[in-house]
Amino acid sequence: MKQSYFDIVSNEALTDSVYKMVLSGDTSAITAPGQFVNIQLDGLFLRRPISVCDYDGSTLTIIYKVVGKGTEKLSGMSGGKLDILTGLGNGYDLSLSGDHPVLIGGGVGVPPMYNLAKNLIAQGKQVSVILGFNTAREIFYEDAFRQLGCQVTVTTVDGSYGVKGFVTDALKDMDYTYFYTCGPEPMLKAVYKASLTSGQMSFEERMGCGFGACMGCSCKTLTGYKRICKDGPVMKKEEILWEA
Amino acid sequence: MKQSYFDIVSNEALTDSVYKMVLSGDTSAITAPGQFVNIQLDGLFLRRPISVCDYDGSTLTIIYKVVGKGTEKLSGMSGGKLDILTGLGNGYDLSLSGDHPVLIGGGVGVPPMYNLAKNLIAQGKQVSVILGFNTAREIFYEDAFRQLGCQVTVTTVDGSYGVKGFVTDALKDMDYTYFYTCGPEPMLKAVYKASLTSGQMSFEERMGCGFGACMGCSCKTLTGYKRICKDGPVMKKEEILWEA
Amino acid sequence: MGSLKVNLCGIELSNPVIPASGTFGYGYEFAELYDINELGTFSFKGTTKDPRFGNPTPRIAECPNGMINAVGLQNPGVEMVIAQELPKLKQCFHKKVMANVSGFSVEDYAYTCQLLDKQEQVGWLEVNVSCPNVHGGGMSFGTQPEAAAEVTRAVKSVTTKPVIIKLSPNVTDIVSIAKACEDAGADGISLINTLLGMRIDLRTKKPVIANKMGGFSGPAIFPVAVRMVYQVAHAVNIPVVGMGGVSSAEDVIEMMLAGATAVEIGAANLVNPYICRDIIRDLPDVMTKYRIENLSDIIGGVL
Amino acid sequence: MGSLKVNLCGIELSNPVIPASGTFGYGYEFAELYDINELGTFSFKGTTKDPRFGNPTPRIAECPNGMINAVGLQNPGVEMVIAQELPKLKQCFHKKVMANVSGFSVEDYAYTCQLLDKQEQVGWLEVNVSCPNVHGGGMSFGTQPEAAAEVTRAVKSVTTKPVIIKLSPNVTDIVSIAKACEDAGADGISLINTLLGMRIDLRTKKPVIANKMGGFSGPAIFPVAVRMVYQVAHAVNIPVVGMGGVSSAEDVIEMMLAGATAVEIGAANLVNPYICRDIIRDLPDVMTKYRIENLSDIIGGVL
Repeated sequence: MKQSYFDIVSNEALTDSVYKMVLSGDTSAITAPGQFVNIQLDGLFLRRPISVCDYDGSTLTIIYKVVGKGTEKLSGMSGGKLDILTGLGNGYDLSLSGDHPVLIGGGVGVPPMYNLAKNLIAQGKQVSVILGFNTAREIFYEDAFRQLGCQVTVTTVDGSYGVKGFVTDALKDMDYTYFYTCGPEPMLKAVYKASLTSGQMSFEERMGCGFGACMGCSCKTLTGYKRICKDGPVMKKEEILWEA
Repeated sequence: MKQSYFDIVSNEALTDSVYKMVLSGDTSAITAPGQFVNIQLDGLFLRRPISVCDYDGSTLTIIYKVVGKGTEKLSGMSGGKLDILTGLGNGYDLSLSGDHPVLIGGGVGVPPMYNLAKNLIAQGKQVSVILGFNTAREIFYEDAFRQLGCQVTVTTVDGSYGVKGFVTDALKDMDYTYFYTCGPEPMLKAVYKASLTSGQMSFEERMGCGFGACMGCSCKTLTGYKRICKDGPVMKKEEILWEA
Repeated sequence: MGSLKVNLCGIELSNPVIPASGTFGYGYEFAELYDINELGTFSFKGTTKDPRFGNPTPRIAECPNGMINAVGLQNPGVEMVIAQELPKLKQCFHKKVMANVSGFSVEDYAYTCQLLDKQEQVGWLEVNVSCPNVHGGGMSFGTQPEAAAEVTRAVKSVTTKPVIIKLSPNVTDIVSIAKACEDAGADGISLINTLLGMRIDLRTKKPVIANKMGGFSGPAIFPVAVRMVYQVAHAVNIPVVGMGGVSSAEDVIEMMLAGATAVEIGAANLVNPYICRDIIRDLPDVMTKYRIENLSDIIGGVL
Repeated sequence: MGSLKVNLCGIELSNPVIPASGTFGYGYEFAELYDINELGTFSFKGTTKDPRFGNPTPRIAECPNGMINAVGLQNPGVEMVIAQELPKLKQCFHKKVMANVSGFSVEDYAYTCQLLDKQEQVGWLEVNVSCPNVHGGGMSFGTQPEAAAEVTRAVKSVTTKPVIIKLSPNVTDIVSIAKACEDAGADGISLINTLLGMRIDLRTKKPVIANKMGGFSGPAIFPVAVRMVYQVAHAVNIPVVGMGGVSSAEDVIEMMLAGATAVEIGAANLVNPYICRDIIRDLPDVMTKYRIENLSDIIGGVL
């Protein structure tokens, strides 16, 4: 973990409510796809955790949906500096992917799949991606994944684009060695049930600190109590314990 | 009273700790010299009351000393907008000045004397001004008053400039028809005692609202309880009741 | 568009927004700023049997997201309020006003309420048993169930107008005090009054407030207010007026979900004199955003 | 340059800055960020007799200038703390640590303290009789003088280490509780624990916190904390550890002027993990600004 200031390079709307912000600063603490950053915003007490979409030596890209005061404030920023904690969370373990893993992102669960896909492809893996949305106008980053060289399938619940239905409707006809997923909990549960291989899923929870100090985001797993912010947000399929 | 937004035109240091800020906006609610404005600042709950140094149809000039969080924040601003309540307080009554009044300002009590002097001179009065400071490097606005055509005397406690001593040391040799004063309470008390004529003095107190709603800045006078923010800040010599 | 109407102790309010006592004077000064008939009603400056100057100054301290005040019930006394303030108010306010009353003995409360009971302009008596800024009285009545009940009974015996008891949050068990007031005949409960707070000036090493401590209010106390409104509203069967740090239409709705029938706005008036008008104007859009048809439907609606 | 040293119950601290229990884990995680030996000491995660998962999530809510938590004393239980956490801590922290203890019965408290008493790393026992987030216990011990005194006596009988009782602010008369603890043999008092607060999500109409209510902390509660520290410090003759919204060197000095011998920093650690180190580094300049020679000189120095 590192605390540092990033400059806002750009902040553009990808859909009605989803924004992409590019920041420049010290990304040295970010060690794996699937990690998140925690952003301080004027007038708000707690930092706002947001997953890393992509990063390189000096650039950080986040994609976020406007859902509350924090993300609303963020969406209004066009420049200036942000106080950010970087390198939070465990991130995805790429070593288990096998040679043709599938990456499944739902809604704002799509962004962390991007840097993951980039890294897997760099390792010579053949990467399939399923992007799930409610409807056509909510879709973002389809082309970005194609440009990485992924085989992309888009699903929409209302069938207004791509495969009609849920990500699992696309998953069932697919051949894959492993899965990585991020998205709303109902989707994670569905993927958990429908998946034919082992895999990893990233979870969300309201956080206090985001770095393991406050026990605000604890959950129970088959391997004991975990802090989603520090021991997660990524969990292996084998350890997940769904609470009723 | 009016609530409106002003643009910061300039903000320059006059001394180590005293700043002059020029703002442009709607000054229509300001009706008399000696009134004050109440400024909202990000991250602070209560507005900060600051006396009006000068104003015209579209410009407001304030001079303030950095003493706490609010004025410190203000001193750091170089542009942008400020939410300001204007036209607060009663201000000075010019009709009683006689033909050669004396204006006595001590430290940050100097600014409200400026627009007062300007108005009195416009009415053809012969205006003497006594500006009291602790030491030479704290002096500001001496020339400004001269340029208005005032007869200016500066006093410094340590004698490093002008008359050595307090404003009352300069007052005692003067001939005047009336006095107007603003400054720290010990100075007001001294002027009250030393003055040979009637006059008006402007008081300071910690305020809640600044417009008469909260009774946060009440004081006792010979004519009953007064709210310094609404019934004051200017009181006539005759009504003042000094509490032990 | 849905309705903002609520019914407070048998009197209909066009909306639930009520400037809180001590932040709105006797109303007419705000009438210079906007038509105060837009308000549901307002609670006038805390009034006592005898005139009071209140506490020495400074009476005000800045805090993170709030303020401390120690005004100490400055008011001209009930006779003067009736003789001078209410007639002035009549010129600009045509609704029933909430009369806020404080005292130093049970007899004080009864005396003041009896006089205000005769005033046709007065719709409700809000009896403040929780002023933190006066000694030997005020808050002490609000910290013991029996004392609060005694004041309630005394006031009820001299008025036919709805009596709303205003409670202090500086207690271990606010529910027991609210229930004691209900059992003693209170028609409503309003809460929370200010939290007792203190600040020290690092330069002078003295308390910022001449009275040392004072009543802490503002957005900072909102979470405590929501909690206590929830606890009391779910324990009594009389209407609850919620207050404490409310400063937006969203806050009003959160208070009503917690159980408030109407909502008072205090400290926010001192920072933005137009805040109550603004909140009333914002409410319809915020209701639409959260799919609320009629405000009265959401009272105590927290799931 | 003057000294930052203070003496807390017979143990000298290089400075009065103490990360508060529940915001600093068992310390070693922060040791990855900076040398935690720079701290006066720290109070480790509230520890109970048996392991606890705590409350369901969400456990956290945002507030104006603060937050609500309802973690519910998640901890591995005292045996595991002694077997695993303390040895890990020993690797990176060479000072005496403050052991924070909670319980659900007087026997629980005594049992846990007895085991921690034997740990050479432990300098003080901070006995939390004020956790707002556990039912049938926790806070209830801290709301009645006799119950708090009983816990104090039970703990004192099993340890020779200084016992500091951590009090709840959710009470009518904190002084009576502090005095009861002092009379029962407490070596110090720490306060304030969190205020009980609540927030409601306007979208879901449900409380933001799964447990409905939780402990409200952060800069918002600072004025209440200063007031209670002042009241207690002027009523007892044992050291007071002040906490509640402290987030700057200025706040530390204000707390000490109010009567605190040492100062705990809680919620601020969650927003800025380096805050305690930063405050310690800022203190000398702020002391110079306010003409303070030695920090120990200003304890209770409010005029």
